[in-house]
Order: sequence, then structure tokens, then C-alpha cells
Amino acid sequence: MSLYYVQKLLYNLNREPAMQRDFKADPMRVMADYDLTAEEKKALTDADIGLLYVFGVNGQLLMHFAALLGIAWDDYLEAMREGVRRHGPVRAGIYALVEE
Amino acid sequence: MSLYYVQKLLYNLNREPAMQRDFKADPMRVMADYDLTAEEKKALTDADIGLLYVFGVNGQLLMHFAALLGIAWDDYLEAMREGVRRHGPVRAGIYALVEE
Amino acid sequence: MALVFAGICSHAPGIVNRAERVEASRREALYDAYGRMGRAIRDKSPDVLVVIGAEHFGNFFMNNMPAFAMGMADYYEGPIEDEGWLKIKRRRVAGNRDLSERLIARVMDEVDVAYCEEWKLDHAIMVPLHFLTPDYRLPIVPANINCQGPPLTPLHRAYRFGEALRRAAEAVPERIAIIGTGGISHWPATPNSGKINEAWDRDFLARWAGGDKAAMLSYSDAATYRDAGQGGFEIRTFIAIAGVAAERKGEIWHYDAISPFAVGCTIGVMNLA
Amino acid sequence: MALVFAGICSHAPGIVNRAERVEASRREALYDAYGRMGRAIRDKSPDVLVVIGAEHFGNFFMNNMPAFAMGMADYYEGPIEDEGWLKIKRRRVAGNRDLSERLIARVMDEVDVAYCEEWKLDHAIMVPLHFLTPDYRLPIVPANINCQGPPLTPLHRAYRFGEALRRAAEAVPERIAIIGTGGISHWPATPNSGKINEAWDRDFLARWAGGDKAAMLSYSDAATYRDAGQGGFEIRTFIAIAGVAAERKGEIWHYDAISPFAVGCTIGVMNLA
Ligand SMILES: [Fe+3]
Ligand SMILES: [Fe+3]
Repeated sequence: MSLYYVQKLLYNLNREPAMQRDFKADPMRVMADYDLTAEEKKALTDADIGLLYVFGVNGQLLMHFAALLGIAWDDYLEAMREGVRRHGPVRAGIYALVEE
Repeated sequence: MSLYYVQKLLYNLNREPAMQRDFKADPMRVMADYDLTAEEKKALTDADIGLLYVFGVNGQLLMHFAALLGIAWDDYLEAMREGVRRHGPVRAGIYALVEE
Repeated sequence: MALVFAGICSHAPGIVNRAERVEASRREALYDAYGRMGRAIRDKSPDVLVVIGAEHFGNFFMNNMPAFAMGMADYYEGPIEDEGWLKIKRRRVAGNRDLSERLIARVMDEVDVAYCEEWKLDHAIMVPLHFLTPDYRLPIVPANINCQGPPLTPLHRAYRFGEALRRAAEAVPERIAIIGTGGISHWPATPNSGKINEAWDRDFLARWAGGDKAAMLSYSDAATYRDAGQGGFEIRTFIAIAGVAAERKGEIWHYDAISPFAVGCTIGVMNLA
Repeated sequence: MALVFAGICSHAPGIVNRAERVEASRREALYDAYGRMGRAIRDKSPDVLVVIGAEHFGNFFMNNMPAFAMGMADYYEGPIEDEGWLKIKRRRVAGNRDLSERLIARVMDEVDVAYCEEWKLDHAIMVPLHFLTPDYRLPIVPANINCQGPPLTPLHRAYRFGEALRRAAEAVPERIAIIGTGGISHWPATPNSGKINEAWDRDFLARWAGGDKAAMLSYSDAATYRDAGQGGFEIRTFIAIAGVAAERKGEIWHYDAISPFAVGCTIGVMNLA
């Protein structure tokens, strides 16, 4: 699990049009610069918003990635809900601050 | 005076080979992305190490720029001395912390 | 004493870019409250407006995530978001590097800020400016508290940041206005987007208006997340303003839990007199 | 108590990459002192080595210049400089994200660090590691104090950072070693490169070894610049180690003003017993 590199890729992708073109053309080549697990690479190439949410990706990054992929707002929200149903609760990051 | 942007240009230049090539080919185009005065642009294109030192550029950035230009170490040191003789004391930055 | 104004307001993008989704009367009441706050600021003739935001990965990422940051430039640019999306035109906003540097040096005596000679303003700062200083004539000092990437800034340090800002404002000859911008309870960009916990909001705002430091600092992050969503972590900016006001009391001029704007829309002002 | 070691050493690149410019006996005496410090660290069986450096625009620039930063990753990479120039081969250095996070969260109770989930180590950290842990088996937590871009971190906050690190080290079950790396007087990359103010250095080191907090915090930046060059601003890392040691006394194991290495080469260890 390398939430940092998943988020770093999305952070860069959201702000760099050239990288967006490269990612569409050849995601594996772009992802080679980031320390990602096979599961993370698959979630990114599959645009699996639900699983990315479960990884712990911040919505302030994830919503822009969804928009980039042409996913409508309501579908984006539903994809996160479906992700939790399929993969369980968020594993890390800001949505996992549940210790009390 | 925009020491920040002079230093930002050198900081980026020192670490990006592609930018180094672009800067050699067409410095004005590269500098257009930075908020620089005419005097600063001239100092950068003239590789005027002495004046850049007087602007306040940190030696930890300036020495790498000098190396990039093929300026030998002793010539680099002498250029800074000559800069102070010609242009007066350092104007800003870490070498201008002289208030007591 | 050069601290002339301290207040809080909401910064949710929906307040601008989803304006049409709310009936005109509710929307205009909110906009009027922003307008009243803007006039209250201008009435004090400040030289600069310090805006403490809680940005959303505009300038700061987890490769170098400061607990606190302050701008130190003669100008800034914003919004960093798409202008068409936010419905605020991109522009330069004037700063004051020299004044920033004097404030920062003083704050650094007690709170360790990262300083920034360049800053792209996101909606956390642009939405408030859009309403409060629509002519953008008042120079700003942007500031930030990390409310996004855990480990988050501790609440008591956010309060201390406000105290340090007050002492810095009192140490310079200029007249300083300071605002904190944020949500209270909200769940932006998550499955619960649009949800608002109005009871929690009103309880928090009562603590804030009462200048009740202990009550404001008693939230755990886990409890805030449970009751107020991750947007609730932005109470840090409001708590900083309570620190600025030094346990004086304030007044909530406006609160309306507007679900299409995804936040309980708030305008509050500290009584510094 | 989980703080097991606190010490200081030099980090100037010349110590490695201009080795041949100094007679073998002086060089070997310095290298032996590093070796002795490395053994002293290993003898305490630490789980991690916190390295407080003062980097030179490797990771931090004036767009977001933290007063303090700490690494929070499972590995780091260094040197960021050309391997041929520094004469240290580029490699991964192990970290411990979980332990970093616990230390950072505790430090943040009193000192506001920027945390970094990625970090390219420059010579401020790589030169010490090269000598102290040549097999690179001991995981590290890199840390940084801004000694390069004014406004610099105030000296009393550097001391407080050390105090906060000590309390954090004592709050975790792991065994923690902490070192500070820097120059004392030196003028790197400026017209006075190679100059060393040995008297000033010995006076500073006497204050350090005596655990004399007030004397260490009494320098103004202007006086330091006048007497010790801008390299003298790096006393912040040594002062942090004095804070770690809580006014206990230390010992200077080695000091030699080696002009070709551009710094008074120093090895010092705090007596924590
Ligand atoms: Fe927000
Ligand atoms: Fe150094």
C-alpha cells in the first residue's frame, strides 16, 4: 500500500495536461515513475473510483480525477459507496481517522 | 528586484537537463515564465555571476549555475569578488542579514 | 493596537458555482451577510487582510506539508481551479511582501510557519475575497492550516497560531484585519456530500462566539470525523480566529445549513472592542 | 527512556569529495572520529537514527520553506547531488514510516513540522551516513531546519525542536538515536570559501559541550554572519541536539579546522547517562 504515490500521481495528473495525454495513451509508462502496487496500478487504469476511495485517496484529489474521466458527479458519489460495499471501509488517510 | 524568481529559475535550471538545453538555445523564452526585471534578465543571459551574487542569490544555487556554464571554481569565487567591487554590497537574501 | 478586525466565513465553492440551486431569498441573505462583513472590514480601514484558509492541494502536498504556512509575496494568483468551474475569474491579488515578512518573523517566535514567496490561491481564499473585497483593492496575506493530510495540525496549535498572529499584528504599525475561512460540518467530495450536521455546527459556533477556548479545543479528530465529516477538520481556521481574539466574545451574523452549497453557511465576527 | 544517543558532526561535501587535498594523518584522524561515533551509536542498539540536517535546496525552496521538516516514509533516496561530484553512490536508505508518524505526531504538540512522505537526501545527511553507518542498515528519520532562506528558524525554536524530539523519543517504545549535522563557522560557495574562524568555533563548541542554553541562544543572526559566515547559521542543528540533551553536558571528540574541507570538522557527543 503506497497511498502517498497514488495521491501523488493524481495530484500531478490533475494539474498537468501533458501528463493527462500521456496517461490516456500509455498509463503503465506514466505509472512506472510512481511506487505503486499491482492492485493500485489496476485501480488507476480501471478508473476504479470506489477502490481508490477505499485506499484512502482524498476526495479533493479523487473528484478531479473522476471529472477528468468524464464521470458525472452522481456516478462519482455512487462509485465510492459501491467501493465500500465491495471492498470494506477506507484503509488509510483522512477518512480512516477513527481511533478514539 | 525579484530575487525569488531569479533563484527559482536557477533552482529549476540546476535540476532539469531539458530546461538547461532550452535556456542555452533561447534564454528569453525560458525567462518569460519568471517575473524578472530587465537587469535580472541581462545578468542571467550574460552569466554575470558577480551581479547575481550582488542580487543576493544563494551560493548553494549560484555555484551549480557557474558549474553548468563551465566556469572553474576559482573563477567563480573571483567573479563574486569582482561583482561586489563593481556593484557594491549584496542587496538582499541571506548575505544581507546585517542589521544588528 | 493594530489588530482591527477578526472574523470567520465559509468558503465552499458551491456558494458561488451552484448559486442557482438555492432559492433567491436564502442565497441573497447569505450574500448580504458577506457584504455586511466586507463593509465591517472596510470600515476599519485595514492596510492588509490576513486570510487563514484550509486549502485543498493547491500549493501543499504530502511531500512537504506544513502545519502552518504564510504568504510572503507582493502578489498572488487565483483561483488555481478552472475559472469556469468556480465561476470566479483568474486574477492577480495584491500582497505586501515587506509587511508579510515582518508578521512572519514575529509569528515565528512561537509558531513555526512555512513561508511562501509564491502562492496560487484556491477557493478557500478566492470565494471569501469574491464577496468581501469584490474590487480586490485590499492587499492580502494568505495563510494556511493543514486540515487535509493527516497528521493534521493539532487544535491547540491552531489556537496558538491565532495568538501569535494577534501579537504580530500588534507589533507592526499597520492596521491588520484577519479572517478564517472554512466549513464546519461537511463531507465534501465523499459519499455523504451535501450532508450537514446543523446541531453540531450550532454547538461549535456557540463555543466560538463565547470565546470558550477549552470547549473549542476539546474535540478529538475521531469525534469530529464521526459527527462533522472530514470537512469538520477545517474548524482549525475558526479556532485560529478565536486565538486572534484572545477569549473575547463574538457574534454569529449568519448561519444557514444550505445543503446544495454543501456546508452550513456562516458569517461570524469577533467583538474586539 | 528510549532516547539512547545524541551527537553532532560535520557534513561538508569536501570531507568526502576533496579527501586527497588534506594530509593523510589529519584526514584519518577525522575519519576515525566519525568511526568512533558510529560505533558509539551502534553500541546503543538504536532502532532508528534521526538525522537533523540543514539542507541546501534539495527538497525545500522559498515557495514553501518550512522552519522544520521531518521525513515520514519507508525509504529515502540520496544523494540528490551528482554521485561523481559527491563521491557517494546513490542508493535507497531505509526509513520507518510508522515510527516517523508517531514521532511527528508527538513533536507537533509543541513544534510545527512539515512532514514529508518523500525526501531526496543531500550531503547534509549523506555525508554523515557515509561515515557513521557505512552499511546503511540503520533506518533513518531525516529532519531539517531552515538555515538557508531568510527568515531563518529562530535559535530558541531550534532548541525547542530538540526538546520536542526528546519527549517524542521518550514516548515511543523504540530506541532512538539523534544526530545534528552542520558546519560551524564557514563561508561555503562565497568569496570567502575556505575561511574558518577557529576561535569562534571553539567558543561555540564550549557552550554546546557545557549544555549552556542561554549562551547558545544569545547569538544574533547579524553577529553570526559577521563572525561565522552564512554557514554559521547551521548552528541551529547543533543547538537542536543541545535541546535533545536537556542541558546535560557533552564532549567534543574531535575538532580540526581543515580549510580544504571548508569547515571546522567536528564530532561531539552528549553524555545522556
Ligand atoms: Fe474547504
Ligand atoms: Fe551545510
